[in-house]
Amino acid sequence: MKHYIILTVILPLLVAFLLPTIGRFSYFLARALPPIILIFSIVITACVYNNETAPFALHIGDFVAPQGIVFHVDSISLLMALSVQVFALFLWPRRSFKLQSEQIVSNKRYSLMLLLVASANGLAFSGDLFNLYVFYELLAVATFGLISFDTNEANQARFAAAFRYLVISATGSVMALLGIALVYFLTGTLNFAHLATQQANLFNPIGLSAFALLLVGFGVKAELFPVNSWVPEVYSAASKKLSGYLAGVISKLAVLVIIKALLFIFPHSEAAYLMLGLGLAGLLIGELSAMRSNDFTRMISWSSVAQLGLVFIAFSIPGQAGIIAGLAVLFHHMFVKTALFLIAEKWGGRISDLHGQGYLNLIMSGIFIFVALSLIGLPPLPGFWSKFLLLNGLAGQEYYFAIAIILITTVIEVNYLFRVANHLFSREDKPVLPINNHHWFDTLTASLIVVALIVAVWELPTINDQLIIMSDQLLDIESYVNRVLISTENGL
Amino acid sequence: MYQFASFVFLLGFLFLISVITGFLPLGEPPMLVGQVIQNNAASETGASNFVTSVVLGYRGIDTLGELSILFAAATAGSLVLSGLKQKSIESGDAGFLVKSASELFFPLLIVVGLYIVLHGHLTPGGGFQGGVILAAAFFLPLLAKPSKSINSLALGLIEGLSGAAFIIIGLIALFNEGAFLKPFFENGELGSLISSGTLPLLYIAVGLKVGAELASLLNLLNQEEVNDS
Amino acid sequence: MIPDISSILFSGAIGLLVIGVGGLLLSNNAYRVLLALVIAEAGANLMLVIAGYRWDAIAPILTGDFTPQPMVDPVPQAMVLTAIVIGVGVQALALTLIIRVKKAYGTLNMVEIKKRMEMDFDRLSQEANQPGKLEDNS
Amino acid sequence: MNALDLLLLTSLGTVLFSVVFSASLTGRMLLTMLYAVQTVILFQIDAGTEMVSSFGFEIFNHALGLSFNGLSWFFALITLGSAFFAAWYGLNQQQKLLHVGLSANVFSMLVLLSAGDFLSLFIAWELVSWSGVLLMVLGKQESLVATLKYITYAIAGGMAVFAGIILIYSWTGSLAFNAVTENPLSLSQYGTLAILLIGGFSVKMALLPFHLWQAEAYALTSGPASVFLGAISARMGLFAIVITMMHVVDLKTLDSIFLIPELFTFRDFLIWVAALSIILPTYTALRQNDARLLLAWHGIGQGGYMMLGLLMYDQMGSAGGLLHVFNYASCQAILFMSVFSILHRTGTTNLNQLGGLVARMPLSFLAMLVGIIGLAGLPPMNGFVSKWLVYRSLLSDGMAIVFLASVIGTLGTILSVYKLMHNSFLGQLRVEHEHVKEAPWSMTVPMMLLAIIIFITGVMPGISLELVANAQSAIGLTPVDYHLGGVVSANSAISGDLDMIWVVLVLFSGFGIAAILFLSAGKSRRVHQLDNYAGGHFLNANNQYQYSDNFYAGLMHIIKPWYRYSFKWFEGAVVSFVNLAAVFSRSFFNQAHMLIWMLVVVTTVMAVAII
Repeated sequence: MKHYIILTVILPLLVAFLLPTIGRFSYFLARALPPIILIFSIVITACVYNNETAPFALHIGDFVAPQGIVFHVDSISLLMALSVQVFALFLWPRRSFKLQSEQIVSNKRYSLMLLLVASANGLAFSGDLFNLYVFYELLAVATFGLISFDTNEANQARFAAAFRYLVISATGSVMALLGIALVYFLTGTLNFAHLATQQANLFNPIGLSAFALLLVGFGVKAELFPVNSWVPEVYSAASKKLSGYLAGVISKLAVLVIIKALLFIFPHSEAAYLMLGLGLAGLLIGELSAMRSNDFTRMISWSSVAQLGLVFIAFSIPGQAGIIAGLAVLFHHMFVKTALFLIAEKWGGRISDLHGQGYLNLIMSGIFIFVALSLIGLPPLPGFWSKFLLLNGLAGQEYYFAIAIILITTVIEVNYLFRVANHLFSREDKPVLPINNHHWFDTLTASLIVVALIVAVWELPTINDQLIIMSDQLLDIESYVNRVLISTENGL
Repeated sequence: MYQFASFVFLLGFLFLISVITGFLPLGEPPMLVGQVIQNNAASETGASNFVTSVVLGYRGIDTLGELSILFAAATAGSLVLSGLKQKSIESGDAGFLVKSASELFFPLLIVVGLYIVLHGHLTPGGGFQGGVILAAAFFLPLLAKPSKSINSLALGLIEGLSGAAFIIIGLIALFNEGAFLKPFFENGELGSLISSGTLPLLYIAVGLKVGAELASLLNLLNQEEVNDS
Repeated sequence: MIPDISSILFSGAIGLLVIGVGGLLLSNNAYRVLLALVIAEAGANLMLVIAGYRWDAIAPILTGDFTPQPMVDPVPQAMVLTAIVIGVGVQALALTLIIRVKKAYGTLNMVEIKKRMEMDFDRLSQEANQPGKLEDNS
Repeated sequence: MNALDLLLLTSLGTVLFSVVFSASLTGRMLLTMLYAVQTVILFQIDAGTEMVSSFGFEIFNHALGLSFNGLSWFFALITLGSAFFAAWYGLNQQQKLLHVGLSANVFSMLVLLSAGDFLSLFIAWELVSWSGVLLMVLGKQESLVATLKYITYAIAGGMAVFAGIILIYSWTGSLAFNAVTENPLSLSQYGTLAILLIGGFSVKMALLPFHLWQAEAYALTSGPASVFLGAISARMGLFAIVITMMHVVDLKTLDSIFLIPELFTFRDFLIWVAALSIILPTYTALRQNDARLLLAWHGIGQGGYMMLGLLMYDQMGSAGGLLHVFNYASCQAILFMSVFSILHRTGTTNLNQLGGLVARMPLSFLAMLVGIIGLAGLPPMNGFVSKWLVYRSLLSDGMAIVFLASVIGTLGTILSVYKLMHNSFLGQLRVEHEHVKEAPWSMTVPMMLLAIIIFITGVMPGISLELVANAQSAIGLTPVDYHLGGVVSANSAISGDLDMIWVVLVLFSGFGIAAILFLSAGKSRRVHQLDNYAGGHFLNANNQYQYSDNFYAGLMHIIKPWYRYSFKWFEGAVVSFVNLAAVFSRSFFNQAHMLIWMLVVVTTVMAVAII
């Protein structure tokens, strides 16, 4: 069973390769195959998750660890992969095309989506720095392609946005590559477990520089502060469901990569301070920009910048408190931001155009308000508990400055989110614009997210236990090293 | 102001990275992984070219990722350019020299490309390098006759099938040997053409894939260039 | 004074890197930005490949009678091979995007592109909720 | 399953009931009855002892519990009473959100009142803040704007409280109410907690720098909602401040934190904040021309008295402060009811467009008369008793200046309630209001009941003082020494007993003499209300002789230099600052070149690393 987890990466790749060819013969098959593959991967992941064998190390090609590439499968990576696949299934592009030329193009889009899912799964599992880089680049390229797809020819901005994103992302990759080179210079290895044994070599200015390079490199997708200027552009230009997927799920995988780098390459306070500072800057700049936004999509994109800043702040807290808080904020944001972008699917334009919509579409505006309340952190919704854990961790480290900024930006967040609510339920005597209702499947997905948030309130103790297990696994570097490096030598 | 700041930080970057590289142990790499590979690769993979054994054996999944990136780039590129209208082609053919050179070199390039692909596990070279040469071979006629274009259906077929072949070889290993991309077949005699298990097969797939991807990318840009004029 | 091999190698890598980054920062033309990116990537790749460099060693290929000799580290070479191909893919995609941007806006000036893009966003934002909107592309 | 559990469950059931059934009149009647049922259940709880609910849950290793004591009981009674009267008053209101909001407010307030530790206090606090929104958005567009302002202020306060609670947890390792008392902190830590907690809670209370949101938010919504919000909502802040003073920083500690060394302590600061909160909003109320806003601004001013009484923290002062919560709630409720019944019948509350309604709406007039006497703090209504206690305490503590300030505040109250009364019920009737009828029974009956309560508790303050005494003993003070007619001063050095029964007897004998004189003169003649003349001229109904625009012009001219909108200016400055910061942060995303920041970070880290 263990080895089959790799199918979650391989099968989407296989289908993606074949899909354009299949699509020429049968459009129906091309549309049906990807969801089937996704469901199949979900089943595999869920089985492995339930089998209690995790955490384990998977040596690809049975090559012994530091030489070969290792997939390290633990609860957090399984959960990440599961959310990647489940969210992909729910946010799957569903529009069907009549013209054959359009069908060919849309098949390519399915194929890119599958590549995105495969690379995201790879990012979740991989235990090798350069392998992560490869998957990260695959993710980036697939993203560029997906952004550029739009049947609305008036939307020419998508190319400019994709190009600007590509420049930032590729420059980030150069930086990350440089960081990898520095790490390799110092240690001669790229396997995380092996790096963890070599940490003495890395605890020097070069190691910190390498970490900084990796941080800005992998931080591009994670919407880290100085490399996040692509966020509002891309999310405005791309389809809203794709934006929701990128902001909600994909950015979290980049965060996971950075966390791995932090834990295995440079687990020292300097790196944590760097992440704290950049996270705070991202939080401030995101919330402040969102406050002045007149456009719904841009507003929630900036809010996502801010939330990712919050995630970085959380992970910068040393020790278990930080990991738990970070995971809590991360998973909460995953759900909330996806729901917000689903709402933006139809309401993505100017906020002032939304006046009175709330009376027409009570379900979606109710979902908006609920999700906004959770994002703000109204107790007892999950957002509050994630914020509570975060602030507790910060107070434990006496980062009072960070606490102050987080709380102040919460007030700003309330202001702009409820400005939208005011427009939705506006009582001005203006005609309400006849905006189409959301597709029933989007409404269903958003409602499911709301249900998930409510269930999370009831299941808080269970979630807390799971978070503790995950953080234990993440922090227990010694057994990680044993699993990756030693077990195979004995076992095989 | 912006340019001044850029210069200052560039200079700082230059200085600091020079200082950092000054500390680096050039010429005496730690060789933690490298040494082990040098000791074991010949017996474990049977390839005399250790780079090949790393590319296809130890780090095979990297190569798969890389193929996927090329595929993704080609797909994304065609998505980007898909909305443009195809104009009629006006520009004429290239001159006599280019035309005859392309006809002359086409078979040569094919042969060289295939040779490099097939000997990837023995000599410097391999699927990537050979694939590029193969792509160049198919691109030369395009240079000579811009009005022509490569059959994209066939390209797509090669793209898909060669990529799938790579994965399927890996999957066979998964189901037979229990690990994805684990080399199977006999390692054979070190240094001979038919040796080192599945690596040559993988390299053929890689070569075809790279060649097809690059050809389709060039094809894409070529069509565009023609339309642009 | 003859510079030793290490300073030549390093200054090559650093030079490419800094020239590339400088071009990224200072050039205002989208195509030049792309070229600068290529240069910077070359610098990073060179840096990676010299991470495995070893004095008095041969290429990591067994030849002749297969006797073990000091060889350079094969791992960075394999990785650079991968990284180069990745770079090629990204650059090709960037070229197609540049073509489309040029088609759309008629310019390659980065400042101009940004300006036009923001104008487009404003227009899209206004049109998004108006009646008669095109069918969504999800 | 004790009485407290039953109370909370019933309250939750009321919320569910209101969600399902509030559309029909019968449903709304049953809903009103449910508040009465809750009150009955409340009386099953012994106010003198602490009752712990069997509900409670554990989360992240914190046990959250709910419990009730005398203080909670006192506030719960006012909450349920206000809700009962508001629901009755709103029987004819079709808006479903009103009834859902009302029940949700009651439930969240009951949870807040029974909070057993800091975490549940904060959770309930946020719930109260957000359920307040449900009641505030019921008016026109302007109410939405006011609500946005409210929620921004409220969350700012809530976040300060959150910070305080997080600090308590990180300093003491516990979230129980006894965390701080068992692990004494340093003086600076006490100071931080005092600023965060008292500052945060006082936003709800609308103490001075944070008062700008309240009037619009409370006044511009629908009538029953205004009644409930005005009566009790802001007082949750007072409850939480009392909790803070009881469990975190007591007054003695506050008195030892010097803001100006040896001269001015934190407590002095709070006393002055309370005093200014009496004066400034009251005189702002005087300037209002909308009856609803006038009343709502008063609510802010009256909060100052309660705060002032509590800050005395002696037997009399705190009794006065707490009793004023009860008295003020009844007065404010009846006043809002009266004003909203005018709105219901005439469609306006603009004081410049009203007048002479006394003959048309006599019961509403009576209600307002009782209300303004109570609000102004004059005998024989209950407002007098509580204000008397506060004054008494201020004087015996030798705080003459603060006393003066509160008297100035009372003067402003009298002036402005007279303006309210004069411009709405007295004076010339406007033609368009000639056929106005009295408000429906569903509105007048609760008004009359409240008037009776105000009068009874005014004449016999012992009834309400019993509750206050329970609350006082619950927060660790010596309860006030009361009897049916008033209080007995514990400190015999200053004679200062109060017996309202005697006061009322004297007062009514005075009224009786006046009535005898009036009737014996016998010269009154009844004329039609529109039959007016002034200065020897007959006036027809279209000529306005009554001046209500620019009321108190002379006084306004005097106080205007003192009132320069400084708080509005401050609020505007904060908003401008945030906007400026927003523009700056937007400019980050507007760059054509974005890569330099990446280089800046990398270079800086390298430089720092190497150095």
